[in-house]
Amino acid sequence: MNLYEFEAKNIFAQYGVPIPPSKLITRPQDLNKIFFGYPLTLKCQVLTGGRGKAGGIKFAKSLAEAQKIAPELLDLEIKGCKTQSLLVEPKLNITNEYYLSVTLDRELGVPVFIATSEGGVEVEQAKNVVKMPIHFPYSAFLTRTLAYKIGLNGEALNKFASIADKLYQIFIERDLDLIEINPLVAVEGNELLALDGKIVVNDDSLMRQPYFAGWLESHLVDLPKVERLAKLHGVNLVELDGDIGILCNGAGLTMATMDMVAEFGGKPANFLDAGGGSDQAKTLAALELVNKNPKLKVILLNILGGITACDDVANALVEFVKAHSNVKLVVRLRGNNQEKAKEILSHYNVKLIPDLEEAVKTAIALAS
Amino acid sequence: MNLYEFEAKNIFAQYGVPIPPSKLITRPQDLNKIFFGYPLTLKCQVLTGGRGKAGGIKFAKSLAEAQKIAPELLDLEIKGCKTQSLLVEPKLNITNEYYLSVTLDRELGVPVFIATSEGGVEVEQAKNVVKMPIHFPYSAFLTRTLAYKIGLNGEALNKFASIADKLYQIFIERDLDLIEINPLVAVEGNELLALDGKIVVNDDSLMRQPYFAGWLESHLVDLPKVERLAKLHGVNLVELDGDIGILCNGAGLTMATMDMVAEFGGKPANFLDAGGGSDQAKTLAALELVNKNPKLKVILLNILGGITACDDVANALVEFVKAHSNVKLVVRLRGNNQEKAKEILSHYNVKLIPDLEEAVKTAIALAS
Amino acid sequence: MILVNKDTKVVVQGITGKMGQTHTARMLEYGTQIVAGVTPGRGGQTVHGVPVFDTVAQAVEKTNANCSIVFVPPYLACDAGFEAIHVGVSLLVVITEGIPPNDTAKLVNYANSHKVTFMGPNCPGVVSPGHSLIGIMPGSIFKEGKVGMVSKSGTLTYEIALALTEANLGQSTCVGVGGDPVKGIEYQPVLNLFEADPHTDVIVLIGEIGGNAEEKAAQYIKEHIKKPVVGFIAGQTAPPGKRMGHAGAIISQGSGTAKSKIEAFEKANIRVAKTPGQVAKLVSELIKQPAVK
Amino acid sequence: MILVNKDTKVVVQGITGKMGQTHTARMLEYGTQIVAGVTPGRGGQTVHGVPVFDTVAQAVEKTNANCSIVFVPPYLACDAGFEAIHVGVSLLVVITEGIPPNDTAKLVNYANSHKVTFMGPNCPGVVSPGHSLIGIMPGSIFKEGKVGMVSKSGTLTYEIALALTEANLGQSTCVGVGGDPVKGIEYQPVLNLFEADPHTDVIVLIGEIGGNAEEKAAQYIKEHIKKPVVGFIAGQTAPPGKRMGHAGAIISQGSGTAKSKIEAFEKANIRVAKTPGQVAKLVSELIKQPAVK
Repeated sequence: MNLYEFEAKNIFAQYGVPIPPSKLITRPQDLNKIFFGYPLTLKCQVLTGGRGKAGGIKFAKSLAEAQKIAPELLDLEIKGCKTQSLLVEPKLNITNEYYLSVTLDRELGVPVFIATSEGGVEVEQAKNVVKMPIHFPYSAFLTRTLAYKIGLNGEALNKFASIADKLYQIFIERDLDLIEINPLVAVEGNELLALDGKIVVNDDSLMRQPYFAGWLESHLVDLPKVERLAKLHGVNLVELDGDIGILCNGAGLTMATMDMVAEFGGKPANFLDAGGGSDQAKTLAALELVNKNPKLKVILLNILGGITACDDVANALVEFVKAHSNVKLVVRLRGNNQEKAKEILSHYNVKLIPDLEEAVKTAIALAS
Repeated sequence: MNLYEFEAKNIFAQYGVPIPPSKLITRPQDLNKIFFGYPLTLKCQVLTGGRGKAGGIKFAKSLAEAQKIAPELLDLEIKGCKTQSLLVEPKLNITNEYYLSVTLDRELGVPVFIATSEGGVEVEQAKNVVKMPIHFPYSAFLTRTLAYKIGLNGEALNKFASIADKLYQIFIERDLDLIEINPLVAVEGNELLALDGKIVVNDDSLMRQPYFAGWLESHLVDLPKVERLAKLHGVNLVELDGDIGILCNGAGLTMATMDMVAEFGGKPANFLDAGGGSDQAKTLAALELVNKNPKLKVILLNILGGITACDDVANALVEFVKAHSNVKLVVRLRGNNQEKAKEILSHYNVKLIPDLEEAVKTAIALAS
Repeated sequence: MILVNKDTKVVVQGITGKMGQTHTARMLEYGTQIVAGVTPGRGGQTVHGVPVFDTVAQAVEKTNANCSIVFVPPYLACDAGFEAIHVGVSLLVVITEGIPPNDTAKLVNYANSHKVTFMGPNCPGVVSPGHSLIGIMPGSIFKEGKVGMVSKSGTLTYEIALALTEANLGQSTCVGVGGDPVKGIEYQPVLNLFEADPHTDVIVLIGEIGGNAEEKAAQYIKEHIKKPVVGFIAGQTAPPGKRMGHAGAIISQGSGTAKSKIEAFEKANIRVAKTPGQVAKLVSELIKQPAVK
Repeated sequence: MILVNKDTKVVVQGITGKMGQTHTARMLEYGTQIVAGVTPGRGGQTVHGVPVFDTVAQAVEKTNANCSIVFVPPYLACDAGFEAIHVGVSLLVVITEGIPPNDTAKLVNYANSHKVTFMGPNCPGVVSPGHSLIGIMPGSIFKEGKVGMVSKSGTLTYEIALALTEANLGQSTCVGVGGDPVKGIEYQPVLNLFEADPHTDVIVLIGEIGGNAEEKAAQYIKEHIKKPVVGFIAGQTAPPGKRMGHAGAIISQGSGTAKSKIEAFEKANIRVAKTPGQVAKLVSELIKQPAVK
């Protein structure tokens, strides 16, 4: 779950990571109640990167100018994400910019600090990036070594290290995938401030993080509506451009089925992994989700039951067929209880094709 | 720092350790506002053990009886500790009693769980006590093994384990020396509740525990007044029965000096370890503390300067002598800057005896 | 045959849950030695005749179990794993999906420091067909034989194993390492075991988009594995930046693509199948040849 | 001579603080090789001519320091110790008093897992008279010689060392293990080092009330130490239940008394001195005899 900049900064503040003064507004007239002085920075609150390049950050020299800019920004849509609100901050006199983040490194299997003294750009494009694995048990000295390695000294070293230490605490305590400050800026007077903030909360951890309880639905705004619905149903759906709806269990088999559709000349309408152990209700919900796609011509259902019981799937299919008799279905159903499933479906007009390649080819034929 | 039962239970509640409903009262008329039903338990809130044996826990069958008992309990002094307030709870129907604590084991160098299925008695007198070291990294399964080892099974095992897990979290997060539930009781319906609670906060950790900020002074009520004053001054003072005031630097040397006084027939009035690196102000404060003892006949000051600078001590002595010209002083002062100290004291009537044995004997002679 | 055999004695953690009960029955039916179950507070019960204990320590003490399979819910799985490792099992298989990655990282660290083989999480387990099945794989699709399989994906493993079985190509052992980004055992140690296993003639390596484990495995195969390897990569049509089911299956910032993995396989002389069905064909070609590379 | 000698190269953590500066000057004056100091944010400065670095890693890289002495405040000391251990010093001496015991427990665990000798906390350090002093002991009271000393108490060590020196009995090495209840190095490893040290003829063991380290040391001496040992225990007149200065010096529930320790010493044929001054007399008797027991 991605957080908005202002939400990330609220968490920064709770942990003592210095942030600039700021105010969140949703209407231009709220600008009258901001007394930071001018120039001001106005920033679109959107759940996507590349906001600056897309014109989502503007400066205003006066209230009049701010009131002119604010409505434009509030209307701005960036990469399909609507602006929800604006974060207004004084424009700072920046003397230096840094990048700092903590994320879990999948290759090393441990969290890592990533830092560079070139902030404000995409870290992938920066040189002299320092990546420092955080082995267990953690101790704060690591953050000072990090600060030293990106070339800091004096009070800046201690301030940077202290911020890095706090980011790590947040990362662990809040179960994050990523916490990032880009840029972390040094301003006149040598203070360090998090000018922008990004937090990605680990989706699997949401249920044990009471702080984020109820946040998920309002933070899926960047997803297409059907993917959002799927996420709330606990199934993995990715929308694609084609016309053959794909519903499988297991990520690998779903991808492989998708790949086969393409290999034999068809176009997948979606990736839908109903997950292992899908019961009747979940399978039905998944069928309904696939069916929402207006381009859909046929649904290819490929279930190889490991945890999943084929009879549960068959029952879901029966319900679906009763409600949508016009939808073309190609079904391949094997594994646990496959005979029961066959029995159940024998009373309905659902064609079972046990061979995957044949099933894929049949679906393509039905779609064209 | 010892906490009162009600304070320990407040912390239990914050961490989800089940406690009985309770109300703290300081005046008998507050009983009118308690609606738990009768019988009630009334418990003196004192910072000492052995409360039950001393008559500090009473039961009342009615409001009238409670109102008769409350004033008596509020006047009760147990082992020199005045009752501060009463904790009032419903009297529970107890089906079983357990003991459970977490403390740091100095021999093993790690925290340990201590538990037994004989609660309510002093754990030192119980049989079948299970002591389980908590090695790093901790994981909660240990608490289930603990519960199993004291003979629990079924839901009781899980409930006990969950409480043990929470005690460990409190122990670590609050920097405790001891957290203890005695007794932990099973009641009708098989719930487990902490019927009594004891928490000792580690004194060296108080400054990093904002929760306890400002608590220290009000929690030293069980100490003699001079020891309390000493603790607030950061010096280690223990009052004794004799007439020779002892002021040294370093715990070992102070104890050895005390032992020598006894060995040669004198009686120490106190143990005062001014600590390493005592400066002039701290040494003067220490002298004033020793001088508060009404039985005092002579002060034996024995400083062997390691961190402590002898000239700082000498300057403190000068100030003290100016204010208390009648106090007999025997001074042994060696180590860093001892020549400077000699020089400073040469202008005053302070006798320096470089040999420890001679100094001790001189002090004894002056006291008799 | 690697990792598990007829002598492997298994304790099922979370045996009284729905998943635990179901798969205990299936594993017993397969012939796996399920000697104990653990559910705290349920000690003294039985599940399909298997005695249930309150702690793994008891279970191991009473039954000499040397392997644990974990079905407990995501937020309790890390602790369950710690318990099994602490008590001294030599193989830990974690089926549970949705464990927070910080927990997995802790568990990996703990398993490594205790020299325990930790498989998973979010994996289908391991089967040595005809001998022992420790996991949630449907036993009927496997057949004893000479093909060693290692895979990130459960259902794709079943698909390919089924194709092999139908082509009369049995399997020595099939290992599902799981699809999480942070995990216990990865391809390399399994490859080493297959290389040393006299019952394995051909290795099938099944990968998917995300991370660079396949690239690293390919490099390792090139340098250290003499037995022939057939590879398959799922996700050639996956769009970038989208998580494809598995937490680890995501192409981020251009890395972790199927293309990169297939190229790495080809450079390492690994035969790459285009469809699951083709894996069986390639294996059958290789198994007829003498096993040189 | 054990643990430290003329070749020991020391980095002072917290060198720019009051304690750090004062004792750096004294150690330099004594002839100790103080090669570097560390205070984060003060890199590039010097203290009494010693270069200051921001991190221990830098200090060790530039100066090959192999020992660290820690003067940083109590709540930062654990992290400072971790830093030194992580970087790979072989001896860590923590002078700081008032470190929370949970922090010390963590540090002990980390030092053990890295095979680092950790002395302290709340200790006076170690001196090999005439060679190297790493700590806060007043150098002038020591003299090179044949007596090895190990003690929980700083000032009591000075008192006894002074008596020895005045009796013309020099010391090989004096080790202050510190008075905290949880600590790094305890008596036993120091006794082993003295036993093996050709420069040590007699061992002086100074204990105090609290815990059972002296009883354990006595048992160990009885079984493994051939060199003669003189013991002293402080706190014979201490009342029970009161913390006597040191966090560890407390008689609780009847255990940790001076009586118990003295009896253990006597059982192990350790000569027990009644006053600090008597230690010198006993040592002088033993040192004249051939060193058999």
